[in-house]
Amino acid sequence: MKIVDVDKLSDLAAALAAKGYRIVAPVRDGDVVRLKQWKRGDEIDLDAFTVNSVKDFLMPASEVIGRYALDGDDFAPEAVAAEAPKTVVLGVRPCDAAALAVLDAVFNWDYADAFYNARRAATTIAALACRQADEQCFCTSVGGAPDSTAGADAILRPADGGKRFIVETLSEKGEALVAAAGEVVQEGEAAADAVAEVPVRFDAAALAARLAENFESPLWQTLSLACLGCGACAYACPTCHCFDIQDEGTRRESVRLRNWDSCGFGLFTQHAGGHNPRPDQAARWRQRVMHKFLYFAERFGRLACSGCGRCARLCPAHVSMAESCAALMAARKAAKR
Amino acid sequence: MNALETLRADAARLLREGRAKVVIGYRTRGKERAPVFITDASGAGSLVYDAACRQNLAAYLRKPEVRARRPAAVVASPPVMRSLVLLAAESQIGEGDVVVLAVGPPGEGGGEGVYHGALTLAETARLLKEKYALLAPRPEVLDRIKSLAAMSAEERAAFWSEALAKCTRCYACRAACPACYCTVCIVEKNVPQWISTAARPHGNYAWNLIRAFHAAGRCTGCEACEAACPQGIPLMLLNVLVAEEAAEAFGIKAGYDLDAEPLIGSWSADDEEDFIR
Amino acid sequence: MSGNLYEASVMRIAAVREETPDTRTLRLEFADEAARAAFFRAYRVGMFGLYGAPGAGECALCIASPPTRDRYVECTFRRTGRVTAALADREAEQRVTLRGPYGNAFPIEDWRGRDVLLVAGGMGLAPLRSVLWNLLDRRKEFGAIALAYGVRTAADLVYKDELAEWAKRGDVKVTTTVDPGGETSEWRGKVGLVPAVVEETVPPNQKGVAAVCGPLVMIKFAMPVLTRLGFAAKDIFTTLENRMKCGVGHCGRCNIGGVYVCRDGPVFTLEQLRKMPAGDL
Amino acid sequence: MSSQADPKAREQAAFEPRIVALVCTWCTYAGADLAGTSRLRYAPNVRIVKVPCTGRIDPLFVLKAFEGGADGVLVSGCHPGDCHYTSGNYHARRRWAIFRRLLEVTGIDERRLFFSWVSAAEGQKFADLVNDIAEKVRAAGPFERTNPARRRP
Repeated sequence: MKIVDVDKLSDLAAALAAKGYRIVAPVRDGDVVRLKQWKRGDEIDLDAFTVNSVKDFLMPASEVIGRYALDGDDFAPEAVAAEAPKTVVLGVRPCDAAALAVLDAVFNWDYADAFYNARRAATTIAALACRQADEQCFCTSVGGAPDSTAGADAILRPADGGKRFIVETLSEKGEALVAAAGEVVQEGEAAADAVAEVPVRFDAAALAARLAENFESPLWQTLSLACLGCGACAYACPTCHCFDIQDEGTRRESVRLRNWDSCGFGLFTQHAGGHNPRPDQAARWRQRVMHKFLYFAERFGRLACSGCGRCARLCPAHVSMAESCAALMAARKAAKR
Repeated sequence: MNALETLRADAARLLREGRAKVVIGYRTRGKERAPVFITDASGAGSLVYDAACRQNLAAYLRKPEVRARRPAAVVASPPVMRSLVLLAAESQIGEGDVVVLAVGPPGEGGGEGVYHGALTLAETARLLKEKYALLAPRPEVLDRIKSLAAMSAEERAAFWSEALAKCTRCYACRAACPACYCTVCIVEKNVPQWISTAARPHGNYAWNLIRAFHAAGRCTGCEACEAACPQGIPLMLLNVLVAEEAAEAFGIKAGYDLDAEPLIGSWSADDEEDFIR
Repeated sequence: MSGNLYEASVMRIAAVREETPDTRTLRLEFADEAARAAFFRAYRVGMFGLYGAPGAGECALCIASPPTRDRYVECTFRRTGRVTAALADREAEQRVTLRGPYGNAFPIEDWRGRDVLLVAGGMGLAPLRSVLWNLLDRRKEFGAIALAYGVRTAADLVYKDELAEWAKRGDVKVTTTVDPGGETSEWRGKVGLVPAVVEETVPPNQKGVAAVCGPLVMIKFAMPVLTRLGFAAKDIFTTLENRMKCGVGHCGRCNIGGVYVCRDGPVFTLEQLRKMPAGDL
Repeated sequence: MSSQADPKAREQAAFEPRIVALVCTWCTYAGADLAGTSRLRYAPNVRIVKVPCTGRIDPLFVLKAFEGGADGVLVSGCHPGDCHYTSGNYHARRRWAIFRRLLEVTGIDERRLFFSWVSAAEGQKFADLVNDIAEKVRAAGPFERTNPARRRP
């Protein structure tokens, strides 16, 4: 088997960088750990949960999708190409890797998004099986697992009590990656560590059925009372893909930008005429839950949630998707009795 | 009864007697302290208060769903009390809309904390002036501001370039802040679009600076925005900088006086002008 | 790899018509013949477009001209926000952009041989005008055609010349109405809300199809009237306009329940509408 | 290294500062007008934006100027007590006392940001002020492209 020592992570990154990969890895940044472009000297931290997901590198928070030279009211379109450097993302949690299938489906739903696809094609996902989970993790409730290989091109499995990783390739991209790593990845033997235990918080299939009949439930008011209506959950979410398109620039040049947006914001659905189909936070929270567990599943045959728990971890009001789902299930039981 | 038990008993009594339609407090969820909205006296036992309670619950008073449930009783530490006094001074809430379940800062009075009772806004303002007049920003924040001041302009620009590059424009800071109660925020106005909504440097800069400016003389130092920021941006550096200027140059400390005039929006003929030629 | 789906066609404004003080119709011609041909290969009546004024942005609007008039595209809009203001500020010979056509269409091929009732309110005439011209351009294929059109006040009428032209033709029955209080001394049409006027003027036992477009509240009140007049739920159509950005199902904001207005719509039958959660409309 | 070869030095030598002056119509604009009609010479680097009153100058205006690449910004209006609207300049004064701290801490300091009172009679003061500001901004150099306030293409 192929193994890499835990203290060789920086060497691994350096070896891949030397082969032309842009390296993205979890790096400590003040009080948080984030996936960011690795540079020599950055210490890779594979233990903490990153505040951002791999989404940031496939569908960035803001990107140019159009460009126009302006001259008074007149304009001349200019060609825009996606920036898609050959990239490897190291240490992607299985939940984040699994979430890529959601983005793949949306951005190729009959209309192919050239920007997303170019980056996706140029990106190799080197996943990391989880040895630890926290109380917000719920991948096992949505069909995932802490050692799932879904969406990954290669996976690192912690071994020998965290001293090294077993490297398993899962695709051609993964094989190319290991080949590029050269001697840092070696043949050897190691005993895989136990993977994290993530308790199942709810039954997703039962939840979908429950949601289908509870659009009008008063629970939405209760569950959304704490929600303050920001976009922290959606922006941290590896599957949330809603966006806004805005033009901005000077009198001479304008760029058309695709910016992240969130169904939690009141303006998200506000019509030009003043009507808002989702006038309160209850309607917005309902949309968020419904979209992830019912609407998306109906349309694309998979859940739009990978159970990473970032939404709950980062919510300023401690609203938890898993808690909401569990509450919806509990309410059904109560109603039956 | 200890402080927490008294707080719970008061919350239950307010609900029972109809003096509050909802009690907004904190509950335990694992290591976290999540907000809880209690409408039945039997639920008061879930209330907790400790150092892990970082959210400013006064922010909920702008939510239409919560406004519909007034009078609301709010568990409030001194910075939150200041937010409530600020909201009253700015006519966002009135006496009778809110019952203040006033708790001392975590750790005050030994391990179990101090509970000052269910207070009116006037009593809250009095308590703040009598007992918590000297609330100050954390020394670490003041130290970092000092070290920024010692840097060159280029170094300061570089510091904020890096810090603000992390902003994703999720507006968690705005959502967590009780003073951010505008129904339409300046960043949402697009004719003209003054502040770019894109998570790119100049828009992030304008957004964060203008938010700090709009909180000038209004920020009560609760740190909820910084705690809310998923990206760990040191927002309190900007807020404290402004608050210190407001205090030193104009003698204004937000959230102590129910009749306070706003810092921006009032003036005096003697205001400093040594920077004007 | 395919191209950038956000690349839009450049359109020349061939003509501008002031409908009301704040509503305009732009006639747009393709700068590129291949783009024109591709557009009209795809375009069926009911689909929408994303009209753009670079520097201000794009907005989703219906296509107010029919596929039978395949040299140009028309759009009618009220000056409301940043993009519509920028579009409204442009004059003939200046340029804008267009993406599309997107969405589904009215199944007018299935309407052949049947009577058609169009019910429009205010700006809602724009998509139905497109339908009406499409039917009139192929007049022999359809049964009796009627249009009931209501506006708040007489000053809010759009397509005034065309309303007169249709009234004169004799092969389409046109009824106009204004909300009570909206009439002027010269007003010759009805006075009353559109649903009431439809109930009063359309005979019962309808076997044809109806298409309704206008403010949500008008749609809501028109539906039971049409049902009472005998139209089947699968034969009552409407076209919805939710807030949209991308037009192709990616941006995620036009959902009503699990329905994507941009992909599953904008044209829906009453039968489909009934299955949507009312609280999301 | 000769100054010819050093691109930074070359840029500095060719550098003509762009300064945005946000002025009130009643005092400073009239003062600038007087400077002009009096044929006083002053640096041509200033672009004047006239507003009804300094009280109308939102900090966003200043950010917009820097965003667009201004190398310096001047805010100027009526002397205290002279405001056409009684108190607009008093409101402005307080606003700037606070906002300049935020600009300062983010790297835009008194080398690029200026405040003044110039009355309708002070044509000479306006000319001298602009000349002085132009020199200061020239010394500060081009507004750094890396500054977070500045729009990137």
